[in-house]
Amino acid sequence: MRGAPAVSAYLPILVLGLVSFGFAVFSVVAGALTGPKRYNRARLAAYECGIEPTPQPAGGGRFPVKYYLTAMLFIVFDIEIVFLYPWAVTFDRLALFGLIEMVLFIATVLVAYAYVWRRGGLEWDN
Amino acid sequence: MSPAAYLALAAVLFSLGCTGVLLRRNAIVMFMSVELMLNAANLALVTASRMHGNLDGQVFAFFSMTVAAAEVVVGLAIIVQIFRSRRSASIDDASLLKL
Amino acid sequence: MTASPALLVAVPLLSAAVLLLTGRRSDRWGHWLGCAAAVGSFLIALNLVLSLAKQPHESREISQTVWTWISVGGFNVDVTFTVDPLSAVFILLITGVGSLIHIYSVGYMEHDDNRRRFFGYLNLFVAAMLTLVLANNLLLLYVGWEGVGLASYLLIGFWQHKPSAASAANKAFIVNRVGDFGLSIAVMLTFVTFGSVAFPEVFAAADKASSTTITWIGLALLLAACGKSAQFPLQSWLLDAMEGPTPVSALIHAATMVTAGVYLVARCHPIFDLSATARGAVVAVGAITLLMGAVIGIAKDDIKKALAGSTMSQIGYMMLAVGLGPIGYIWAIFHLLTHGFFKAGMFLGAGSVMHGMNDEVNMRRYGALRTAMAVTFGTFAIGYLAIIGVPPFAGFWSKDEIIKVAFEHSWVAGGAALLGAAITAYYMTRVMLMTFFGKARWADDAHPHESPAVMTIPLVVLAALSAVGGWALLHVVNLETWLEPVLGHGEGELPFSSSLLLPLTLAVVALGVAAAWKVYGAGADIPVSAPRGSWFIRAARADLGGDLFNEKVLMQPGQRLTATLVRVDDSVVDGAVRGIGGFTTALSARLRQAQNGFARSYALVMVIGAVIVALALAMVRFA
Amino acid sequence: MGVQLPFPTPQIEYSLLLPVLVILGAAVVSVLIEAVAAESLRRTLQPLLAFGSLAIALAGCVGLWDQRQVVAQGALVVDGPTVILQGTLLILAVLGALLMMESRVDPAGDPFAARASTIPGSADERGFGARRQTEVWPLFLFAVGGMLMFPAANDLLTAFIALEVFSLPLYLLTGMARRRRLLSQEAALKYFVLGAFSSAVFLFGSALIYAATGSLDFAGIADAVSADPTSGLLLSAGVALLLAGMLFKVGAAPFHQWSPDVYQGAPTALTAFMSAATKVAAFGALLRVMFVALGGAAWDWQPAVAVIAGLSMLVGAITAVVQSDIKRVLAYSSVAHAGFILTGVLAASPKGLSGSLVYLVAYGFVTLAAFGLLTVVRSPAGEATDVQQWAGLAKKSPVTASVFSLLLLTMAGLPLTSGFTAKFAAWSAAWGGWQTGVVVIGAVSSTIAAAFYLRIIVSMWFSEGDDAVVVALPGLGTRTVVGVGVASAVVFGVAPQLLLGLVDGVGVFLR
Repeated sequence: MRGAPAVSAYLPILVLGLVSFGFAVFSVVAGALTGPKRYNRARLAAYECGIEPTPQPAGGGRFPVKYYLTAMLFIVFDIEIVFLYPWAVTFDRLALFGLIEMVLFIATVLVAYAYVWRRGGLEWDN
Repeated sequence: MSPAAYLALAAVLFSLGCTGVLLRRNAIVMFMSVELMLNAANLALVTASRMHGNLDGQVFAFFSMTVAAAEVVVGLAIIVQIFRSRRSASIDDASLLKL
Repeated sequence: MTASPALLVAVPLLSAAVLLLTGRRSDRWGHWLGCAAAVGSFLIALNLVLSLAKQPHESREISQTVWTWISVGGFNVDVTFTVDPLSAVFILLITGVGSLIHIYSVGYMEHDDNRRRFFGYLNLFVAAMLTLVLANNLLLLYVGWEGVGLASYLLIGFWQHKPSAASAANKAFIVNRVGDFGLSIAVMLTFVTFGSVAFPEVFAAADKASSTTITWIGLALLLAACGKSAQFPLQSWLLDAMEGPTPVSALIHAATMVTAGVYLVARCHPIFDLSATARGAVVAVGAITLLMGAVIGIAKDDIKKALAGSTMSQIGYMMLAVGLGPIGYIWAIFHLLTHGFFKAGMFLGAGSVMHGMNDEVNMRRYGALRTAMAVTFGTFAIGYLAIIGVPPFAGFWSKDEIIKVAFEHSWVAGGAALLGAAITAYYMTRVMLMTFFGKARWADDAHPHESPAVMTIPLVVLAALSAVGGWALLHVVNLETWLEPVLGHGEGELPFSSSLLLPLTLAVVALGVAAAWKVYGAGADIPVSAPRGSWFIRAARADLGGDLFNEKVLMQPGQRLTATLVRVDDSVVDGAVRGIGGFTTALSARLRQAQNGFARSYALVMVIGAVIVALALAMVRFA
Repeated sequence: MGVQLPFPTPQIEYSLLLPVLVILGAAVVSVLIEAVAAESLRRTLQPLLAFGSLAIALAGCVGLWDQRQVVAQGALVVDGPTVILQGTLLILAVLGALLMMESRVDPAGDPFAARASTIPGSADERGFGARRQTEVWPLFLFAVGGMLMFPAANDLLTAFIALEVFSLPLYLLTGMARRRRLLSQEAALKYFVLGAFSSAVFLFGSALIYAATGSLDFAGIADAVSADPTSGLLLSAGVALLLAGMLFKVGAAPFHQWSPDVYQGAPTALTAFMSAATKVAAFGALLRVMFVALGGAAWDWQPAVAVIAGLSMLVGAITAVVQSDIKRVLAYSSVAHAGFILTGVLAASPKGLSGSLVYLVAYGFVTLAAFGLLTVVRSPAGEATDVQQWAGLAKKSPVTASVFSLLLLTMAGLPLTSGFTAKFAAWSAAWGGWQTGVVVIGAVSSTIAAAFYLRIIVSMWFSEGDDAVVVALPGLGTRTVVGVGVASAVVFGVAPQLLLGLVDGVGVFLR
C-alpha cells in the first residue's frame, strides 16, 4: 500500500520482536539446561484454571480475592495509559480542549479509584 | 505482505476463539476464548486501518481494548462469585435454569 | 326523540363494569342492575327501531360516530354504530331475548354465590354482541367478535369447579381461535384490497376487485363464521359449551352469539354475491352441518346436548340459506329470528326441568314430567311444534321458506333441507317423549316441581313468540320488505309445482314424528342406562368424530411442532455439544439428563443463527 | 515518524448531548457517593440522584424535540427517532427505578441482594441481611446512559461502546437478586458469557465492515455500499456478524436462548426494566444500522431479516406454550414480539420505521408493567412465578388478576388495546409486498400466542388456588408502574392516534 518508507518505519518493531523472541527462546532453553529436573504433582496439575479448586468449609469461608482486586486495579490504570498516551502525542494540537477532556477522563478514573480505596480494595492484609 | 493475509489470520483467530467458546466448559477458558475473538477483531481493525489509510480502525482498536478490560473486570467478578457459591467454574454446572 | 346507538352499547357495558368492579358490595342488588341494563337497552333498541321505521323505506339508517379510532394517511377507522334494517332486527333480538333470559337467570342462579359476576358477564356479552351487529366496519365488528368470544368463554367456564366446564371453555376458545384467524385474515385482505374496512366503502368498491381476492375474502369470512356459529368443521365446541349455566346456553349458544356467523355472511353479502365459489362453500357447509347436527341430536341423552345438536342443525339451515344468494338472505335472517324465539324458549325450558330435577341432564332419568311441570311442559311443547315446523307455529314459516329456496337452488340443497326436517322431527319428538311422557324414571331423590314465576314468565313470553312470532314477522312486520333495502331480493324458480312443497314437507315431518313415536312413544321401555346402539348411534354420540377432527387436524400438528422444537433444542443441539465435550462428573451428568440450560449450546445455536443470516445474505448477493 | 494523519480538534455539541451526559455524569457521581457516603445517607441520596438526573434528562430530551443534527464529530446523531427512543427509554428508566425502589412487597424490604459478593446461604450473607443494596444505582445509571447512546450512535465504534456500557452493568445487576441467589448468579454468568460472545461477534462484524468499506460511520458505509453494490464476501460476512450481535440483544430467535434463563434468574424489578428498555435501545440501533448504513442494500438483508422474524415469532409463540414459569412465558413472548417488530424493520420504509417505533413504545410500557406485577404475587419462598401458583388469583385479588389479564390481552393484540395498535402499525407497513408471507406467519403465531396468554388468564380466573400464595400490597412505585402500563394499553388502544401521530411527527433517520 504504502511503499518503502512505511516498511522502514516498522523496522524497529521487527527488531524489537526478534529480540523478544530471542529472549523467550533463550530463557526456555537456559532453564531447561540449567534447572533441576524433578517431577511432582504440582507440576502436572491443571494449569488452565489458575486457581486450584480446593474444597472449602461448608457454608463458605472467605475466598482470597486479593489477586483479583489487584488485577482490577491494574486495569484501572492500564486503561488510563491507553488513552493518555495518544493524547500525549497530540497534546499540542488538541490544546485546551484536549486538556479539559483529559482532566474529565482522569477525574472519572479517580472516582473509580476512590471507590476501590474506600471499599478496602487497597488493604492487602484484610 | 498483503494485508489480506492479516485479515485471514484475524479470521482464523476469531474462529479459534469461537470454537473455544463452544467447546471449553470452564467459564474462565470460555471467557479467554471470547478475549481471543476480541483481539482477532482488533487485528482486523488495525489491518483495515492500514489498508484504507485512515486512523478510525486504530482508534476503534484502542476502545475495544478498553472495553475488553472492562469486560474482564465484570466477567471475573461474576465468575469468581459463582465459583465461590458452587465450587465449580464449569459453565455446564450452571444449568439450573431451563425449560 | 331518537336515542343514540352508542348509548345502546354503553348501558350494558357500564352495568357490566359496575358489577365486575364493585365486587361483593353489589351482591345484593347486582342481578337487578343487570336486568335493568338489559331491559333498558331493549327500550333504547325499541326506540331506535321505531325511529328507523319512520324514515323513508329505501334509506333507513341511523349512524353515530363516537370517535375516529385510527387515522393514518388516507386510512380511517371510525368507531361508528349504525342501525339499519338488518342490525335493527338483531338489536331487538339480542336485547329482547336477552332481557327475558336475564330475568329468568335471577331465579335460575339464585343459589349461586357468584350470581352478580354472572350478570356482569351477561351484560358484557350483550354489549359485545351489540357492538358486533352495530359496527359499520370490519375492525369494530372484530372487536365485538372477540368480545362475545371472551364473554362466552367466561360463561362456559362459569362453574369452574367442574373440570369439564374449564376444559369446555378452553376447547371453545381454541376452536374459535381458528375462526378468529379467518376473520383477521379477512380484515387484512379487505384493508389491502380496498384501503378501507368500512362496510359502505368496501361494498361500493367490491365489484372492482379481482374475483380471486373476493373469493379469498369470502372464504376467510366463512372460516370465521364456521368458528363462531359452530359449523362444520369447527362445530365440536358447541356441544361441550353446554357445560355453562343453562341461561347462557339459551342466550349465547342458541339465540344470539352462534348466529353471528350467519349475520357476518349476510352483512357481507355484496362480497358473496360476487363469488359463486364462496357461496357454494357456504351452502356446502350449511348442508353438511344441518344433517350432522340433526344426527347428533338423535343420539344424545343429555337434554342440553340434544338441543345443542339441534342448534347446530338449525344454524346449518341458516347458513344454507345465506349461501343461496339473494333468494335466501332474508329467509336466513327470518329463520334466525324464529329460531331465537323457540330455541331460547326450549333451552330455558330444559333449564327449568333441570332446576326441578336436581340438575339432572340425562333424559333417561326424566319421563312423565308433564304433570309435575305443567307450564314448562306447555311452553316446551309450543317450542317443539315450532321447531319441527307445524303450522302455524313460528318455525313453520321460516323453515318452509328455506326448504323452498333450497330446492330453487338445487336438488341436493333442497334434499338436504328436507331430510333435515325429517330428522329434526324425529329427534325433537324423542326429546319431548323422553322428558315429558312415558314412565317416570327419576332418580330416587328427585322431587320435580315447577319453577318460580320469575323463570316461567320468560318461558311463557318466548312460547308466545314461538307460537305467533313467525306469522307476525311475515305478515304484520313485513320482514321481507323491511330487510329488502339491505339484503336485496331475489326470485327463484322451483323445479316442481309449488303446491307440492307444503304437503311434502308436512308429510316428511309427520314421518319423523311417527318414527320417534314408535320407538319412544307410549309404553316404550326406555332403559336408564343407554344401550350400546348401532354404529350409527355410537358415531353420533361421539359427535360424529368432531373431536377426532380437532385432534388430528388442529391440535396434533401443533403439539408435534412444539415437541419437535423442544426436542431439537434439548437433544440435537445439546447432544452434539455433549458429544464433543465429553463431560464426566456425576453432577453434570445428572443435570445433563435434563438436557437444557447449557450456555454453550445456546452459543452454538447463536453461531448457527449467524450462519443462517450469512447464508441468507449470500444467497441474495451471489445467487 | 511515519505517516501524519489529520487530527482536527473535535467539536462537541454539549447541549444536544444533554440527556446522555446528565445520566452518565450522574452515574459517576453515584459511584462517588458509594465511595464516600455513609450507608444511611446513600440510601436516600442514590435514588434522589437517579430520579433527579432522569428528570433533567427527560426535560432535556423534550427540549431536543425539533433538533435534527449530527453531533460529536459524527459519533452521535440527534434526530426524531433518537429523541423518541431516548424519551421512551427515560420514561421506562423512571418506571424501572420505581420498581427497584419497591420496599413493601418483599418482607426483607429490598429486591436486591444486600451484598452481592456474599456466598448464598452463608453466615456472612445473613450478617448483611438487613442492609439495603445501593450499588445497584450507579450500575443502573450506567446502563441507562449506554441505552440512551445506543440508538443515537452514528458509527460502529460509538455503537459498540454504547452496547458495552449498557450491557456490562446489566450482567452484574442480573446476579443481584435477593432471593434464589444461585439462579440469579447462574443467569448472570450465562448472560455475561453469551453477551460477551455476542459483543465479540458484533465487534468482528464491525471490523469486517470497516475492512470492506473503509468507514466506520453509517453514512460512509452507506456511500460505500451504494457505490459498489456488489462489494463481496467481506461485507456480507461483516453484515451477518453485526446483525447476529444486534439480534442477540433484541432477543430474536435463534439468538434468544439466553433471554428466558436471564429473565427468570434476574431480580424481577430488573427483568422488567431490562426486557423493556434493552429491546427499545437495541431495536433503535438495529433500525438505524439497517436503514441508514445498509438502507441502500435493503434487498440484500431483507430475506435474512424475514427468516429471523418468522423464526422468532414461531419459536417464541410455540415454545411459550409449554412453559410453566410466568417469567419464562413472558420471556418467550418477548421473543415473539421481537419477531413482530422485525416485521416492521423488514418493510425497509419510513412506514416500517414508524411502525417499529410504535411497537417498541407500546410494548415497552406493557411489558414493564407485566413484570412489575409479577413481584406482588408471593409465596413464602419469594415471588410465585409458577403458572400453577397463579391459579385462582382472581379470588385473592380481583384487581391484580384483572390488570394482569388486561396486560396479557394487550400483548396478545386484542383490538382496542395498544397491542393491536402496535401490530397494526408494524404489519400494515410490511403487508403488500413479498413480506406478506411473514405477516401471515405473524398472524398464525399471534393466534398461537393468544393460546398461552389465555391459559394464564383461565388459570387465574377458573382454577382453585394455592393458599400459600398471597398477593402483597405494593407501594406507590409499583402501583404507578402498573398504572402507567395499563393506561398506555388502554389509551393507545382506544386513541391510537396519540401514539401514531407522535411517531409520524418525528420523521425518519438523519443521515
